[in-house]
Amino acid sequence: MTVAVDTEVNLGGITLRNPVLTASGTFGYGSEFAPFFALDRIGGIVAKSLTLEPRSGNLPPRIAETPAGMLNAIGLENVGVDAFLAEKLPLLPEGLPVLASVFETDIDRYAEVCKRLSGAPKLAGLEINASCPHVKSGGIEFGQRVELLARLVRETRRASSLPLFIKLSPNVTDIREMARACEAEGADGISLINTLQALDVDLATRRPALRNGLGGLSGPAIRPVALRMVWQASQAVKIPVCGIGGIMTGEDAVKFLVCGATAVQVGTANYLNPMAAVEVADGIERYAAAHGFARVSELVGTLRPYASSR
Amino acid sequence: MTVAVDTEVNLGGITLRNPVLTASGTFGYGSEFAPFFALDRIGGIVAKSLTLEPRSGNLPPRIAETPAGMLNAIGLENVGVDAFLAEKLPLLPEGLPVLASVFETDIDRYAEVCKRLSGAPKLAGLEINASCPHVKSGGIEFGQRVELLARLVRETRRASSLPLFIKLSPNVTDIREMARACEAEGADGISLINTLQALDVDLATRRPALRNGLGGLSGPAIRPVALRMVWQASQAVKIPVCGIGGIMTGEDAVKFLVCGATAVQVGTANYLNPMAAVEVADGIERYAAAHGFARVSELVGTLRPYASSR
Amino acid sequence: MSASPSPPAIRVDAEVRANQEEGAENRRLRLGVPGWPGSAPGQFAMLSPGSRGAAERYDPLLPRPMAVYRTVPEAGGAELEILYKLSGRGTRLLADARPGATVRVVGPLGVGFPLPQLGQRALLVGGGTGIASLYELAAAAQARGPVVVLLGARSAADLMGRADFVALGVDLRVATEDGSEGTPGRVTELLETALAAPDAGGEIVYACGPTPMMRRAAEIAARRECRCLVSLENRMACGFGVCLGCAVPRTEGGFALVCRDGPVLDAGSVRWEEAS
Amino acid sequence: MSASPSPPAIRVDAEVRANQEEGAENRRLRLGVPGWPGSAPGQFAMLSPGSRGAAERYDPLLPRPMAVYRTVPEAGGAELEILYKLSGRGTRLLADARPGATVRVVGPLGVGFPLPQLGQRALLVGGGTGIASLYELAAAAQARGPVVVLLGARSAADLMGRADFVALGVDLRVATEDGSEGTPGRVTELLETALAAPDAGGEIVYACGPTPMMRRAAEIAARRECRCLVSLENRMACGFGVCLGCAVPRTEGGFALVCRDGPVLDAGSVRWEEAS
Ligand SMILES: Cc1cc2nc3c(=O)[nH]c(=O)nc-3n(C[C@H](O)[C@H](O)[C@H](O)COP(=O)(O)OP(=O)(O)OC[C@H]3O[C@@H](n4cnc5c(N)ncnc54)[C@H](O)[C@@H]3O)c2cc1C
Ligand SMILES: Cc1cc2nc3c(=O)[nH]c(=O)nc-3n(C[C@H](O)[C@H](O)[C@H](O)COP(=O)(O)OP(=O)(O)OC[C@H]3O[C@@H](n4cnc5c(N)ncnc54)[C@H](O)[C@@H]3O)c2cc1C
Ligand SMILES: Cc1cc2nc3c(=O)[nH]c(=O)nc-3n(C[C@H](O)[C@H](O)[C@H](O)COP(=O)(O)O)c2cc1C
Ligand SMILES: Cc1cc2nc3c(=O)[nH]c(=O)nc-3n(C[C@H](O)[C@H](O)[C@H](O)COP(=O)(O)O)c2cc1C
Ligand code: FES
Ligand code: FES
Repeated sequence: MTVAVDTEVNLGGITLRNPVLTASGTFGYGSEFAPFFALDRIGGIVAKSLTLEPRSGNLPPRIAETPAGMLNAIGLENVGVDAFLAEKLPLLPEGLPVLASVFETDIDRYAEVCKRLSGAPKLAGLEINASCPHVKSGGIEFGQRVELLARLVRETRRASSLPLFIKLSPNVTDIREMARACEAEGADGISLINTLQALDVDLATRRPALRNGLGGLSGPAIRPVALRMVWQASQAVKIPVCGIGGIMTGEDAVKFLVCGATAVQVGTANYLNPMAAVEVADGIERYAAAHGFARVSELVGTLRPYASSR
Repeated sequence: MTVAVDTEVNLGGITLRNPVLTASGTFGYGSEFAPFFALDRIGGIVAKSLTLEPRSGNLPPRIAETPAGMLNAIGLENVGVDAFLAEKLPLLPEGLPVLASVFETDIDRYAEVCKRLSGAPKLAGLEINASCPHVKSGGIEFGQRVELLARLVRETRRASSLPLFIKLSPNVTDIREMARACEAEGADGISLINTLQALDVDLATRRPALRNGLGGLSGPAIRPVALRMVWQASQAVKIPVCGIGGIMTGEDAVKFLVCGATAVQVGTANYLNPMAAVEVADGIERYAAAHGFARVSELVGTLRPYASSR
Repeated sequence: MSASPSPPAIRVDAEVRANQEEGAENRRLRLGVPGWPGSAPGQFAMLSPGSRGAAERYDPLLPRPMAVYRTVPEAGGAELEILYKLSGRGTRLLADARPGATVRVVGPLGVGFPLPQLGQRALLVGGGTGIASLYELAAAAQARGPVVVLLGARSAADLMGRADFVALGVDLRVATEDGSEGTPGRVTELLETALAAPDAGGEIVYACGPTPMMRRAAEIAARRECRCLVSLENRMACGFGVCLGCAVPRTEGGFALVCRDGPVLDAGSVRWEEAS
Repeated sequence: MSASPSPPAIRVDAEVRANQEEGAENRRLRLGVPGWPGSAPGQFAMLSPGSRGAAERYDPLLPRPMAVYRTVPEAGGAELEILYKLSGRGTRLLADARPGATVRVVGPLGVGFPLPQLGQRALLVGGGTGIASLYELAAAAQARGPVVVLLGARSAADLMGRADFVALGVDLRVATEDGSEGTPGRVTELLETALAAPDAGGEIVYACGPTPMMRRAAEIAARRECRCLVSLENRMACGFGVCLGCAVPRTEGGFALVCRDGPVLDAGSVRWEEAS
């Protein structure tokens, strides 16, 4: 039995026409996809992470393929916050929710980027990428130490009144603890997961597959880990969770909603299929219709654990 | 140029004819594979993890397929330490190194299982599965808290003079810290990785794909994460590392050796191909021969990071 | 009255000889399997749909259990017939395999059906893909006594292997849910009718199909005090007793492994409430 | 003298019309591509070898960049020809695709070759799979001036597209490392000879092939003060400028994106020491 479906969701104060955003670093600054589909067919865009100054990234090779996944170590390459505001943001259509993503190497610089972004007319919100190595802590990621993460959220919260989302690192013992710290410091939502830290070897040369050595694993391979973390985090906090990790189809996205995500982000799938985000949005709607849900938002958190679950 | 290759390796005092073991829980108690190949063609066997008493496991469904991986939540199902010694161990051929794997819910019971195993004539060593939830700590795994892990190693070390390997959980922020704790407490080696904690959803019922809810992710999907952890751990400690995670072919195994593993364990691959372990052993030898290594052990730790690696 | 002895399993690359459509979503796969040691009725094999082709691929990862529908011995091995239904990714990719392609086979696996006692009437109840487990049993049981085969499907087009059973010359009765062939309704109703006949008594019942169907068949047989054997279709990773993934809870406590202790189990030994 | 204008890219499921062997490990794929908007010489497309078949599969995950070898416009689209070599898993799985199968295509992508000035002699240097990037350039350059095509391979059997270049009527010279065809040695030696000829001067050089070959061609051209354009074959995930995976370091600092700023780049703009 098919019903008309209301796809709108509210993500921490931002109204999205459907729950599909694009993940930071996988959708450029958005306009690259304009040849493939009308951007307002998706819920919104999270742009490539920005630093205070423009930065160039790592030497190649920067990417490698793995079973049902890919590795990347792009480095901090981006146009910088000012060029983003001046040159990239204006290219995006009116009315499309755009979140700017921020990463930096110390907390003051994170806060400064947030401050500059807060004046922008078109921005719907900020996403703080906490997977960046904290230089002063010898390479540990901000998102890997709960005190560091709490301070990062506090200072970026203070720097901006835009809706604030914290994108967590999955390379932690307990994601719930990290989610709770974000909630306690006033974040409007959390996004997860970022890539899993990983490594591959080129057997012809016995060098790492990436020049950087370590890289981040993304794609369908990591989806079951992402679903676990989204489920754990959404049980631990009341603020909304945005689910990310290996989403290729509408069904994959529905799994995240069922596990408690209010919205999702499509990442690696955009590379293999520039229409992926639209197809995911359509697929969610189809699933909702086929299963008698009048509103997509009613799918959120509907996971029914078995009674005798241990 | 092809050379004759010496495949023997020394794993923490145990001599293996080649560096390929089978991973706990994926090779039964060994004799199940006798129809497929002569067991002494591989380096050794790690048997299914044992508890003090026989235990039956979780209700079905216990397994599910994921992209390039699988989820499992078998539960603690095993025949118990006494039946293993009386009925299973005698079925294995003389001269084949067999490691018994141990898991329990508190440290005293771990130690007791180790004690009972230590008398057995045929055992080459023990592997402590630290991925078991510590009941008193509310479900956190022994391998997820460094103090708990250190105590576990200390007590099992005291309980047995057999070569002692600790199998680490990958669900941690920093695997190096865990590896160092094992070394400090006198372990003879570490094995990693166990499965990544994960979840999948059955969209027909919106239930978890496994009755248990959470499960462990294994298979090629996790290999890049395993390689990263093996590389990090082998940099952090001097005791040997046994590499595990998604090994399907000889080339996959060589990647682990290159990253610093002294030996490897083949897990999920045994299910799809009961000849997998032998084929992996042959493949390692072929790679060594083709690349001019007279000894397989010379491949260990040969990863050459790029000079300009960040 | 125990199961026929099982030859040891082999692992081998089989060659696809044919992979034909048979009705809507049913397919018949014919494989040339070098070294196939033969199998007992009710045994199965693991088939890898994923790795087939010019390079290994690990999505999908796991092999699929499939009943040995029929085997024809030949020099150096056997031709294996598999009847399957397009249901998920695994079977759809299997259907992609063209003649000449390679499919990895591990088998024969499991413990098959105990045969009827001499002269005992056998009632075989098959639904959906479960029908594929029953053909060799029907052939073997015919040598021991009268055989009634009851087959069920949603509609005539979904029915597997019908013509083969007709050719065997067994007493064949069909039920379809939409009434497009045979009696309208469920196959378990045919079983009820057969066991209610005045000449009924002392039969042995074999059932393979969806879990609710087998459970119902077991209840009907129990009420008539007939022995009932079921062949379960659980999810499997290995097929030979090492992953413990296929466990089914037993009435007496603990679990049976469908791949090693089954797939054929005594219906009374299964704790049906928690069997999936 | 800038590159021809590039039509906007599309994403479309193309139908395999042929997928033939051409010499040892070379293959020629012909695709029917609905809506193909045409392309400029040197542009490429992303082809997904992995998802093809009855169900989506994510191993291998990423599409592969392939030069548009040749296009034949037709009603509602075009026939695309791709020349490729079996090197890894991606290309081997592509070779599995039979007529009737589907391959996902995203393209046309990238910035192609600037054409020679009117009357300017063009030297096209192709090695290995790089040859596939040069055919449409050769055809277009012929309309503007004399064209010399220098092709290199390990042996005659490895040489791609030879007959097509012969049919174009260009001045074709071949070098093979084993001497099985043309001059024994490397294709860059042919370039050196061509530029050392008494009538040489003012040429434009185009090179596509393995990185060391392009680097060497660039040096030779620079020594003769000829402009040299190279078409790079970096690893790519997206092909349209959003993953930043295909970056190549520039002499002036920072990176160019091979998929968006290239694949054709001025040889002098590439910091060759760190280009792979
Ligand atoms: C001993 C035995 C013999 C069998 N014989 C046959 C046979 O002869 N012919 C035949 O067609 N099939 C047979 N099956 C079933 C077959 O193995 C497949 O599991 C089934 O066809 C699913 O198809 P798939 O692989 O395409 O599904 P998948 O690719 O796994 O996907 C289909 C969907 O079904 C779900 N699923 C898969 N397997 C199961 C399961 N066992 N129980 C519940 N849900 C599941 C998945 O979660 C998925 O959502 C047999 C099974 C067993 C155990
Ligand atoms: C713009 C462009 C146009 C191209 N045009 C053609 C063409 O017309 N015909 C053609 O045959 N090829 C072409 N290529 C190369 C092609 O895309 C494949 O990368 C290459 O053939 C590798 O084959 P594969 O996918 O089978 O390798 P894989 O499946 O990736 O495996 C083969 C091995 O090669 C390695 N590898 C893969 N890609 C690269 C790379 N780019 N550099 C270094 N190592 C790599 C992998 O690590 C792996 O070990 C082009 C590339 C680019 C960027
Ligand atoms: C090439 C690449 C670049 C990425 N860059 C960023 C980035 O700049 N900021 C960020 O927060 N996440 C970045 N990510 C992570 C993705 O946004 C996403 O969290 C991750 O890839 C998991 O989702 P997926 O499996 O759908 O790709 C990047 C991922 C990839 C593959
Ligand atoms: C079904 C299943 C059961 C397992 N049981 C155990 C176990 O009893 N003890 C243990 O230490 N590891 C167990 N493991 C983990 C494996 O030994 C191995 O560490 C993990 O699967 C990763 O390797 P792989 O990707 O090669 O399978 C099990 C894994 C699977 C898939
Ligand atoms: S399928 Fe692995 S134990 Fe039965
Ligand atoms: S291939 Fe993705 S940016 Fe060039």
